[in-house]
Amino acid sequence: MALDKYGIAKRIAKELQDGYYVNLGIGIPTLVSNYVPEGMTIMLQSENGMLGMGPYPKEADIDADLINAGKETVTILPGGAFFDSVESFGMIRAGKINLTVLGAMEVAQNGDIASWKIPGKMVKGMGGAMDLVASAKNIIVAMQHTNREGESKLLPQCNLPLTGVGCVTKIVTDLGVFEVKDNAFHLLERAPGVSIEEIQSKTAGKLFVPDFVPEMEA
Amino acid sequence: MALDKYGIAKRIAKELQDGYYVNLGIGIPTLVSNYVPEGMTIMLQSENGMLGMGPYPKEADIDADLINAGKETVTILPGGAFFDSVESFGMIRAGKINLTVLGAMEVAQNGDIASWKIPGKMVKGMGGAMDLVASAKNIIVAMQHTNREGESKLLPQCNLPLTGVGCVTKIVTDLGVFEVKDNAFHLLERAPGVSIEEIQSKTAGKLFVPDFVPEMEA
Amino acid sequence: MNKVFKDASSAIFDIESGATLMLGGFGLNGIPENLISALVQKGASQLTCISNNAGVDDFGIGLMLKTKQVKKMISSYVGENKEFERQLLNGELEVDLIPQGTLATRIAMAGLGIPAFYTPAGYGTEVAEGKEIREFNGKMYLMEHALHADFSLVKAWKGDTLGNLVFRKSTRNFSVAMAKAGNITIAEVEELVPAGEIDPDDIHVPGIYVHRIFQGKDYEKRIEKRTVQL
Amino acid sequence: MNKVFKDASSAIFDIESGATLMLGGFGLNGIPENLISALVQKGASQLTCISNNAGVDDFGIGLMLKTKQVKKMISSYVGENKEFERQLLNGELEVDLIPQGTLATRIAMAGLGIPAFYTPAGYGTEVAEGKEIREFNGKMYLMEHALHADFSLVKAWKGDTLGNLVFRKSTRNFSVAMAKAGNITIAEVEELVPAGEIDPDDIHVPGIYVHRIFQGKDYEKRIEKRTVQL
Repeated sequence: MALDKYGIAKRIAKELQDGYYVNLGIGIPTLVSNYVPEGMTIMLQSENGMLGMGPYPKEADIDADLINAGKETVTILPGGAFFDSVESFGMIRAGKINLTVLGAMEVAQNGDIASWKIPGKMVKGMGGAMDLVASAKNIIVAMQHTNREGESKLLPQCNLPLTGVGCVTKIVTDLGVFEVKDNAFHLLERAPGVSIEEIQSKTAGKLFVPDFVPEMEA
Repeated sequence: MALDKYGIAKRIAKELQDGYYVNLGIGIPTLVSNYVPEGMTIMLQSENGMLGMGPYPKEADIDADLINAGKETVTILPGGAFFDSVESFGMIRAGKINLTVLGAMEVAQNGDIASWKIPGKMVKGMGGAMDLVASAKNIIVAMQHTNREGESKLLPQCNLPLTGVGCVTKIVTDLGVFEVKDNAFHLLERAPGVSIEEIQSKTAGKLFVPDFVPEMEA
Repeated sequence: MNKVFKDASSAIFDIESGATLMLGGFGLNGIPENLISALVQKGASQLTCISNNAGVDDFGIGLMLKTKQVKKMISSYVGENKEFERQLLNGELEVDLIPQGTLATRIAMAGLGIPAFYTPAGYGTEVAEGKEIREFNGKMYLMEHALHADFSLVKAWKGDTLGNLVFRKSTRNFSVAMAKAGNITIAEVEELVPAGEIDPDDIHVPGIYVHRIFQGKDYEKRIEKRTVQL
Repeated sequence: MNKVFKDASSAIFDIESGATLMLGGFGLNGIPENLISALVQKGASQLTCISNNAGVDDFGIGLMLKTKQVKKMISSYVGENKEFERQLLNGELEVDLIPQGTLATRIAMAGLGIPAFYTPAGYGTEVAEGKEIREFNGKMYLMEHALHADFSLVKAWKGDTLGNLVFRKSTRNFSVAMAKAGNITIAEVEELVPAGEIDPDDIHVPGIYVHRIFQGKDYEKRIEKRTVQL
């Protein structure tokens, strides 16, 4: 059975390590924060100027002066810090963020990513995505394996305008986990009950399938 | 009678305007702060990271955590602010300092200044002088008209290694006040009792003397 | 030295049509509410507005879009505004979209007196078109230039009569850098205190950058996405 | 996540001979006293030290010069130290003198992930030799590069267990930028408090930059020029 968005988030949470500073994009990536293993200290960065982002506030604790990069009301954990946008992107560019998780419209087998623009439709802007993908050393893309039309989002090359080049290191989709290297998607794990044949049929880019592909733990 | 160092500082203080942010170098420039006209608000910047520098502390108020760029214990005035060296030179480069006063070994008639190095002798380093002279819009040099050997410090061109090029706008020496423009020193005022002939004989660079040169107010 | 103004409209007396403005805030967080209202009332038009976002339809810069005072927006993300979309598609509005970190840093460089710098953001994308590309230590970068404004309009939590500013929580965002990048910087604050009341170790923007300051009023502080824990 | 160390010598366990170090402070103001003592005791040599000044003969980096642990100094002003002069004239010490603002900014750019930038400081002087020179808006600038270090050693007033730092008065100087520029940043603080005790609005250096922290002891805080009002 393919993973739902919670399953994708849960799988990505296994990539966390104690002491990591992590930037989670809007959507599925945000859900990863719900699956931090107990006893592990993870500091979430919100690129509008905060480290140590906490959960949504209780109704009584809502503070209009405290939002995250998705413009949602949030809280800050003990030991967190506020700073400005310049410092925020400074720490991103300087490689201080250990893990960046973000969504994508397309990923190419060489690690290129497209996520910000569909020509002819509305352009909302790239926000911080171009800075994040150009700077992070460890980028995981969280997305559905295919788009609404059923077309593969893992491609030989991106068709949409790029967000960044050669930067994606790993992809977690509803169907599996993929490492991006040597100009191919390397299948690392299958979602529970998903066949290699299904993954092959839905992956337009070059797919490397090793002899043994473990099924993801449920 | 030629000005002493207090007289030079006092004359420079006449260049102050209410609301000015001012950087005063070590030596004679520091003395300018003693002659701020009453009722005028001047904010002194110390490039190690402070605006609103106040006078030396009383013995009981000495704080080892509070020094100026000359490494002297000082105080901060109400409305002052602390910041780091990056921001300090940022405001200098961005032209936020209205007036910079510093000493010099030599000034050339084109506005070049030499102040940081005597080859063959000890090199102490340029400190913040090169940043200041390259950035300030309004630079006054406070110095003796001649060196210890009696040689003019106002020259056709500098002989010593430069601190900056074409940047000095005004000079106040023990003998007079000079504007630096059009590749010449323009005599604006004479020190009390100092003759134009004396100034001419002690100025090696091109000197422009207008028909009437007022004597400085005592 | 008097930097204190009575209110927003007196503080923007010399903002004329055609001016380039920076407006602080992220989304609706920490936006200069009073100054935007005064600009709408004054009616200066053909403005170039540098701001990370463009507000929503009926709040923030959205109010200035409604009155068609904005000729050009320079932003990183403008997806929250239908009127914006309409004007853009109709060709009534110019838009320059810039990666958020590049936008913040270009503004910061103006305040640091640095005319140009190199950043990796946008390399290999359409953002890089026409820009100088250069390799440092095996990685590719674009040259970007400092971004200046005629006026910077920011909103802080507390300020003093010499223009020192303190921000609260996530409202520092673009406002700190913008305050340092304006030829004239105008700050509105929730509380204006006498010089000396703010601890000089806690100041986020030293007064040297701030030319005018006033105590704002009637802050709505609208929340874009009210999310709560169940 | 444990960043807390027992003392200076345990925190510098992996600083070996040949390392490049940044040391915070301006003159003797805000220098990492405990870390310098530990380095002298450990005896790592052939060090490249980036610090605005070189201490005095018997305090600060002067102590490391005495023991000949320093191969090269990168500074803006070194005029307070006779041993320094002796070693320099004897060719025992390399020195790279950099304008103070350029030095501070090169360090800051490392922390901002910007590999190179343009500054006017030093144009037309010997500092400009061999550097790219470029005109922006009619003014001449030099290209300067970010400055990195294997280890940054800084001293703050207060710190918490997650590495957040707060400085007091003029001690912020080079330490804030250096804390952000080190591959490994080690901070000594006068008071180490649990995470959450420092107001997140008042933090000067967020803990993300600080890898190791410990509470220092026996601070001398020597004053270079004790000046008083009569």
